[in-house]
Amino acid sequence: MSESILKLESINTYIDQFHILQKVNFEVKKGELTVLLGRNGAGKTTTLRTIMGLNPASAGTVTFKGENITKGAPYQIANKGIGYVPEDQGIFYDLTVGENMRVAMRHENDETKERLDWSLDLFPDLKRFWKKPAGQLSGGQKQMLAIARSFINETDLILIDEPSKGLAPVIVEAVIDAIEKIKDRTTVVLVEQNFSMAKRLGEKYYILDNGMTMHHGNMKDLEQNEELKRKYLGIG
Amino acid sequence: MNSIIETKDLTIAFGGHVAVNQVSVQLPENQFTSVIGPNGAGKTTFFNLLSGQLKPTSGQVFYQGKEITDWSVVERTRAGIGRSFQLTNVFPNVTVLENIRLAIQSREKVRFNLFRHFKSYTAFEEEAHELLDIVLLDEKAESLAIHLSHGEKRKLEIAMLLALETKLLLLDEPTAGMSLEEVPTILRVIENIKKQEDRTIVLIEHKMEMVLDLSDRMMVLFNGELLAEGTPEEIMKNETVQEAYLGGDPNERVHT
Amino acid sequence: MMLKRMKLSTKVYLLIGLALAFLPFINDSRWFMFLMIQIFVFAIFAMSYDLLLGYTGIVSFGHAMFFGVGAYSAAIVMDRMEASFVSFLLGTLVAVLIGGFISFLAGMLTLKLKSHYYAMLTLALAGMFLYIAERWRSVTGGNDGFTFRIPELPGFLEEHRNFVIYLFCLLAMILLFFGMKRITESPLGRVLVGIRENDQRVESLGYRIMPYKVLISVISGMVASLSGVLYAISIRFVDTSVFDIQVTLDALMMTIIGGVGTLTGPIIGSAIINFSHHYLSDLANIHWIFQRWMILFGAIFILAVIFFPNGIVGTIQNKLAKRKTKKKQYDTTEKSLRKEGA
Amino acid sequence: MELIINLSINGIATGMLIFLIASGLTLIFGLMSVLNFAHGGLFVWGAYSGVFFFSLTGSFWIGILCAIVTGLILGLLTEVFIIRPVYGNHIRQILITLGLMLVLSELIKVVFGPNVLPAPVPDYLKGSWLIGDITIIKYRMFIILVGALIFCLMFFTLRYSKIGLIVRAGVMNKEMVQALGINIKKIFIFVFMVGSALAAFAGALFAPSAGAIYSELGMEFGIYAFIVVIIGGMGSIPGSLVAALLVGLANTFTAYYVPILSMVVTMLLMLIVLLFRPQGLFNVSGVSNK
Repeated sequence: MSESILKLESINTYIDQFHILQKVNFEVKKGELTVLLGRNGAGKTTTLRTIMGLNPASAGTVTFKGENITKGAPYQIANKGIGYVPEDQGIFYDLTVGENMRVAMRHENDETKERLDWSLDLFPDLKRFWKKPAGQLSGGQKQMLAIARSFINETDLILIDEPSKGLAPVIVEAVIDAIEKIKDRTTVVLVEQNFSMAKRLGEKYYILDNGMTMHHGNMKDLEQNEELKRKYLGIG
Repeated sequence: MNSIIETKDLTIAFGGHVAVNQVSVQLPENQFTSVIGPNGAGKTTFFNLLSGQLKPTSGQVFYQGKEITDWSVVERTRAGIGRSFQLTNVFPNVTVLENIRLAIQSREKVRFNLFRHFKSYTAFEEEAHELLDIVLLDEKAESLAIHLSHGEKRKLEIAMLLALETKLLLLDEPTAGMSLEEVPTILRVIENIKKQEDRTIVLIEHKMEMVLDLSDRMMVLFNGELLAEGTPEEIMKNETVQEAYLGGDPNERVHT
Repeated sequence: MMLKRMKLSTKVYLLIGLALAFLPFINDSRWFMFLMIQIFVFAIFAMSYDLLLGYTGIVSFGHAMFFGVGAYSAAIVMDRMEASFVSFLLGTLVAVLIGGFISFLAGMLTLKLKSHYYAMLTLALAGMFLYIAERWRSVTGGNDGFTFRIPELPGFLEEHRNFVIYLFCLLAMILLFFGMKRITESPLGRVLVGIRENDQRVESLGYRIMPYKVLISVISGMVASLSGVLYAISIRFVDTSVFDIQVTLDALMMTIIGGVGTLTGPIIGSAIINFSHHYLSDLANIHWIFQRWMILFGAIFILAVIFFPNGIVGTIQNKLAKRKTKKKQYDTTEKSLRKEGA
Repeated sequence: MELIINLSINGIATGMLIFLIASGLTLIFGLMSVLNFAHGGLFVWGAYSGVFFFSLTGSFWIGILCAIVTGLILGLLTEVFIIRPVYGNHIRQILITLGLMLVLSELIKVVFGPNVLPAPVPDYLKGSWLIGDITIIKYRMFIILVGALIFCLMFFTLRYSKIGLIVRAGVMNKEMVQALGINIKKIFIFVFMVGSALAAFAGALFAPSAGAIYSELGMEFGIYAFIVVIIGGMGSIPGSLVAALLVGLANTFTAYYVPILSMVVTMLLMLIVLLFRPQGLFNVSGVSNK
């Protein structure tokens, strides 16, 4: 059994007066790629935002590397080593690709440079368009920039929200390849609606429905379980 | 069949990003057309170009044969183009009833009267209540709109659009973010509008079953371009669409 | 009967108006009458401000210019002509026309832009009027200002001139209050509230925004000019201080402290501010800090914007609304009550 | 010809002073979308503390330094207590900062007394050079130089430095900047403090050129700064510079040729711009006016 890197215990989150997360339990083991599944509005994005401190939990605890980060400010949480790729990618449109990366760099030292080189090898497009305003990139390139940016600093965990959303299948393939490489370096949590992608990448899964954790286990078991898939994911 | 709205090479770019690219399409009168496409394909931007929220970089828009490219939102609304918004867009600090009453007041062209009391137009209020009944929102009539849930705001959006009684109704994802129990209400409302005479509906929607069920025609946008247009059968058979939008094996896609 | 058809609130307002009319019989000291007249005049001025800020969401920082234009036009016309009833009417007419014209101009130029443009343009315009008033000495008397005579009243009334002016200003306030209240409750007034809440949506319902904004700013400018006329008449003197930014600030504070979007709020605000002006200046003999009472006001104003944005009347209305909600079982809310209660 | 050159130099100097005031306003509006009507108040506080510490220590530079410190402190207090509750709401910002303006200009009278305060030029900047018939007043030259320097500093910092990048990114997407590990609150305080310090700095430089200062200056020059920001295009620093120079030159020339128009000409400039180019000369697309 590998050690737990992130743990959410009976997390409750409200947005305005709406009770979005209701006692969500969620655990990520170091080095494993965990996929969060569920319908639209099930609370997947909110779970990631709660981890990042963007929608702080009103009850429950979030533990990261043994440390309680429930009440941390987003920037503190990020500095503890969590990278985040939001649903809308959070690209700074008017800045160039290079400037987008520079904003994210906490230090400009050899290690960062190594990480940067590594990700530029992974996404050669970013190198090509280094001086281009990020707003002019294609959807897939934006996604790549967002992912590369999220682990430019020393990062132990990356949260990626629906990377395949709105991308053409060919590009989705490229994103899958990239995430596969990234997961060798860090632990990844993926929110994904595209089940074929989730299936290919995921080792563990969690299913959310109506803001509650309904099920979790090994991805391989879920593939066989037609009933679960039909009930919570609407496929089969 | 006459087309109610027509676009010619409609294009809009934001900075370097081309959101809608050379879209030429004719939407037939009194038909139900759905616009589908992945997020970021330019569907809402396309709507904004039709309803006048945005002006195209190039290309033209025609409504009932007349060019309306330079018309303002107000002129288009008055001519009969109504729309609902994806991000709910109501009057927050007034009552739900008042939201709709304002729409009816506009339709009845009571615009600059500043001597009569607004309550003396009792018919407006009655009609507003009726519309709220239709979308199952009447019990909230006296609440401030800001206090509605997301789904309720969506219903209010639709009731406001109904109140305008426009020929053309542009519905931008009317059921997004609604709880599952609320969706059938909206579906029923949309089906009812469809039955009415002289109503053309254009719908942006992600729920495929819903789209296939309701639509007479479909258009697929992808990366700002019109990928295909035709009857639902034609679209489902279209290979380009299959590949680009539905992404391989349709059984493996999570329908939400 | 008329009385039966009247709403409870209307009856209450009329009753208070009537009570105010009899107030001078209790206290007819000069300064008290003067203070009350000031309250009425500034209440009118602040209500005209509330039409913009509270009902349409337009911030004007140059409201003083309408006040000043009103005061100067009336004063100049009456000074140049014989002090007669005709010159008074003419002065008022000129004041209202100029006030309306300026607000039309400012509105056409900036109301299609975001709120701060109008605020800045009016601030700058008001600065320009102050400058002109200071420099154009042949007409305005510069910084020293000038006194003028107002028409004499027939016989018996002339002996109680202050009382007549008191009643006249009170009557003006009551009439203008009901007039503006009707505007805010008219179909047009409801569109204004729509513009305040979400101007883009108003457009997609088929209302053009600009005519509404311009119209209400013209109405507001005209009413503000009227209050300037009344002000000039009540003190029979005019100087450049009528254009001072302080005048605008007073209207702003009265509206915010009393309650934006209520019309009754500005009246209460006017009473509070005028009373405090009076008593705090008196206290200056005790300690010099009271000469700088504007600091205190500024601080209260800032706190009000942060913690008390609905003002006195708005907060009371919210409280009443909440109580009513409990009765009604479903969540009726704050400002919805406005249209019934107020 | 000499007259025109003289007038032009005066105009540019005036314009540079206005630019210095407006630059802080532009910075705060352009980057944080905050409308600070108390900006003139910070300006006048800078003027007073500059003059006060100059006369106290005898050093002009210590005066300037103290003015900047005053600006930083007032900026910090303003951001934390006044602006923070009203981020994102323009109407409340306008109202609350106008209230602050009132408090700041009245407090001047409490701290420094209600009378006009003489403001001398330091000895080494007194006097002028004579080149042919052209008189170049040293202090005006000094202001032009400082203005140009500040412009370059601001322009390049925003464009190329990391902090500039972060600030620009923060304006586009505040949440994402935080999720990248940056404390945006700190950054915003910093920007606000710099903007306020610029206003105070402008005040300290302005005082000697005017010769005397009084508390109402804040309102007067606050209006100028706003007009310049409107003409230049809200949030554009090059726009502010161009607009400020335009206003400065127009003012100087009309003051010489048609004195009665000198106040009105600034207004006219603004009206013309609003009429034909309401978004200003150099509008920054990100923070447009509609």
